[in-house]
Amino acid sequence: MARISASVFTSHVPAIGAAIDLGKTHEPYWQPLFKGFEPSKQWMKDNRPDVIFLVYNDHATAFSLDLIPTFAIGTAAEFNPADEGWGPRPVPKVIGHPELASHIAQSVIQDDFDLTIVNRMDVDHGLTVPLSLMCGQPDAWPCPVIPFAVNVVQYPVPSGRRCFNLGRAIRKAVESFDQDLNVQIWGTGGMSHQLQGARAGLINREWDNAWLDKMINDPEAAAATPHIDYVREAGSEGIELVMWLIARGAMADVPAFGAPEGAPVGPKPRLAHRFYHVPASNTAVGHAILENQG
Amino acid sequence: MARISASVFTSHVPAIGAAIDLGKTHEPYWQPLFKGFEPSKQWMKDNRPDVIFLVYNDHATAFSLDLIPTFAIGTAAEFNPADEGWGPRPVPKVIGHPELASHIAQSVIQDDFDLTIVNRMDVDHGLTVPLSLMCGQPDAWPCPVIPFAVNVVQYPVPSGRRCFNLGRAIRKAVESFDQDLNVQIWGTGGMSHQLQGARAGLINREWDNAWLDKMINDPEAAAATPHIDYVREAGSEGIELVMWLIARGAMADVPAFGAPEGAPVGPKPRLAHRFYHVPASNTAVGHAILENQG
Amino acid sequence: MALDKPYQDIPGTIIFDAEQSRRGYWLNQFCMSLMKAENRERFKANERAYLDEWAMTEEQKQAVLARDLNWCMRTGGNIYFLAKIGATDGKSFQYMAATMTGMTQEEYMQMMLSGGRSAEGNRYIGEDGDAQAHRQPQGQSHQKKDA
Amino acid sequence: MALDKPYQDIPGTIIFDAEQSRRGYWLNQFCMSLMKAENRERFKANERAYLDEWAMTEEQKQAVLARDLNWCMRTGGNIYFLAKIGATDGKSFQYMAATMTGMTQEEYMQMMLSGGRSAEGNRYIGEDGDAQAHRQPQGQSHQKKDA
Ligand SMILES: [Fe+3]
Ligand SMILES: [Fe+3]
Repeated sequence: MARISASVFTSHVPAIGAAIDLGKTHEPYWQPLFKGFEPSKQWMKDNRPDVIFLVYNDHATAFSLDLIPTFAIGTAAEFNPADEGWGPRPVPKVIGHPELASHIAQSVIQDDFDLTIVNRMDVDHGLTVPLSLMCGQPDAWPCPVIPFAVNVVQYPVPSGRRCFNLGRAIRKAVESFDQDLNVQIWGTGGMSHQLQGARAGLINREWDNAWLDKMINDPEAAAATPHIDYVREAGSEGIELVMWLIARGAMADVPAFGAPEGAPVGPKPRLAHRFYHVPASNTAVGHAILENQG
Repeated sequence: MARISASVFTSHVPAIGAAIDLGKTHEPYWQPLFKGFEPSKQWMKDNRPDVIFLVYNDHATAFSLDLIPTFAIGTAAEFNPADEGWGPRPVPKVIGHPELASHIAQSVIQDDFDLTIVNRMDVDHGLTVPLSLMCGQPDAWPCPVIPFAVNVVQYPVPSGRRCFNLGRAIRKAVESFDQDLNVQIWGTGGMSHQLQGARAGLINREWDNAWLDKMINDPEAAAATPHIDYVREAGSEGIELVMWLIARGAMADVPAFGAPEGAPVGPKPRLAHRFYHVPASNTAVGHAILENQG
Repeated sequence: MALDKPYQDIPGTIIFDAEQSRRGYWLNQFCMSLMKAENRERFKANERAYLDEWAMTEEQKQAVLARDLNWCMRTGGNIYFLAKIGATDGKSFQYMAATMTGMTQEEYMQMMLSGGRSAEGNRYIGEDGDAQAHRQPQGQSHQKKDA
Repeated sequence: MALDKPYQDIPGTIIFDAEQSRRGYWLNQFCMSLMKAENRERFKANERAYLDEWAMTEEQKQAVLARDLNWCMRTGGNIYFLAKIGATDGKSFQYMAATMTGMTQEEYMQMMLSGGRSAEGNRYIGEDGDAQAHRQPQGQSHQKKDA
């Protein structure tokens, strides 16, 4: 049986990718940020998964306004890093896991999540920057990755509660896959940032950290955060945080999807690492690693 | 306030389109079928809606295996008839209703239906054949049409219950649109047919008519039909009937989405017309028109 | 995979699920390419050369060259995609359906005019309906070809 | 439309909803076309001619020619799409963000290094934070341009 061993949460700022690709990680501007991910890179080496289920959003790269899926799962054998206008990032191509991805798609569609199945898609910084932050600059990513894209660009985006419940359904799907796989689920994007208008550059350190506390310790409550709170408190692009709730909802301390009321849940996850830094370009960078226990 | 006045149900066999386009409707093979739609064409003239919300499926036309949305709503200003390999059908282009379509998308996504929003899409026989059957060969379709495509090609397809509940959410969305529009909702595809394998040509007249009875009189029960029953009893492509449940779920006698338990429902719809015919090429043709009362 | 596939006990029927879709990806994408007139011309000019441009298995290519739609489906083909091969050949859908049963198009059309294939004996593998494996091919098409 | 738009009371913020998306469709699709190098070259060679190939409103074209991103957004542009104009111009995202506030890139970068813009006074229209309409433009960029 496959199982989810841990969840990883991190912002996915494009400028971080550029800093890595251009060898600027030791510059004074970037050094504090990358220092915060040193323990994470070590953790990845010590806890190498068989598959990463990576929740992110596309930023007008693979999906234009021609077609906007609320939830899209990548079931292809591989995905190329996208050219976002400056040429593709010099990072390894992403190897998928078609069997597990299709299995998850099948399971969650039967649980009434109306996924779009994608077999051809380039992946942008939303997916590749978290991989770079956690894995550095290897010749190949350490394991297959299932891309899972969420619409957070055109409103209405899915609610925090919908995302949280989807995470629960994904866990159920993973646990019904009959190969013995160690799966990590990553939620990316956020934290506070606003990229537009006279309010561009908004950062709300207090709100971010309070939300992070809640996401870790009382995820049901974090899932109840209305959209308007993200926008008002954490900037228009802070809405990306709903994607973290997919990963959080898949952890063992949350009741499994479809489990009877009052069924026993697993223990609280262990917080292996937590980090927060301002700024990375226009954005506050939040990061946490949660390990399922026992 | 917009409101749903009626629902129309019909098969959407490509050969019917070809028969119309090639002027064969009076041939002995086709005459009984088109005779069955004479009352429907008159009914359309007498009950011209402002907008048709047309539920259908794409048949490897607009969507290849590159991308398969479970539910896709067309929000564009217009949609061209697709070239399915024999050139586009000589029918009018489809004028959309972007405002109502976007409104419905916004409402049902907030009700946890994970739609894909589509702004560029050609529409195939699944959408144009029902229009031809109901409207004949006009120079322009009588009103704007919102295309709503359901994946019934690659399993798992959405369950009958999911479709039925989506119909309920669509009704709620329509009724919260503040223009005064008369909206029809059409469910298309089916009835029994199998287009593949040694079992090709399967037709189950008894099952079809029993299901049609149920769909009309006890839609909750029809919505509970498991996928396997459609396939076993009505052929592999009989699964298209789940799309009829979206239209049926939007009618006034079904509790509105989110309505409190025991809230009053509207009266049973009036059956304005019902028709069944075998064969049209490989398929049993079923048809019904239901009018909301009062 | 531990997910149920309750649809595997139906005779003469292949459900196009995620596993079939994965298996048939390039076969179906090849079919999709036939939506474009210039690709149809190139395919007709040299079928084998055109097929070799696609990452299909040799078996899939053989199944296409043989126009054996049942074989195509066993290798992951989906009928809506495969129908584009028939369209390229100028064949009707009824012709294609007939070929999958072993009937001539005339035999198949007569079956449909008489109300279609009965579900009796064709609901479960192991019954004795005309779609069961032990009763294939059903019609005269095969004999004619050999004659 | 009778649906709630609770996000209209936030200063300096346009939420890209279905209505904005409809308004900005061709503007954003024009931006998307700049993902291809050959289109970037054609745009740079003759911006007006390239814009005239798209079904954009005259106002949208003027907003693009002026590189006024706030104006672009008012006409339906989305920042992720509009960013492709900046990429074509060889500008960083921080430069683009700065232009929307009236700050120079240096001023904007300093604001970010000091912890970013505060939410205080910027949560609701009618407060007195630096993102409120009556406090625009915020920086020296405008003066410089006029000098
Ligand atoms: Fe992002
Ligand atoms: Fe169909």
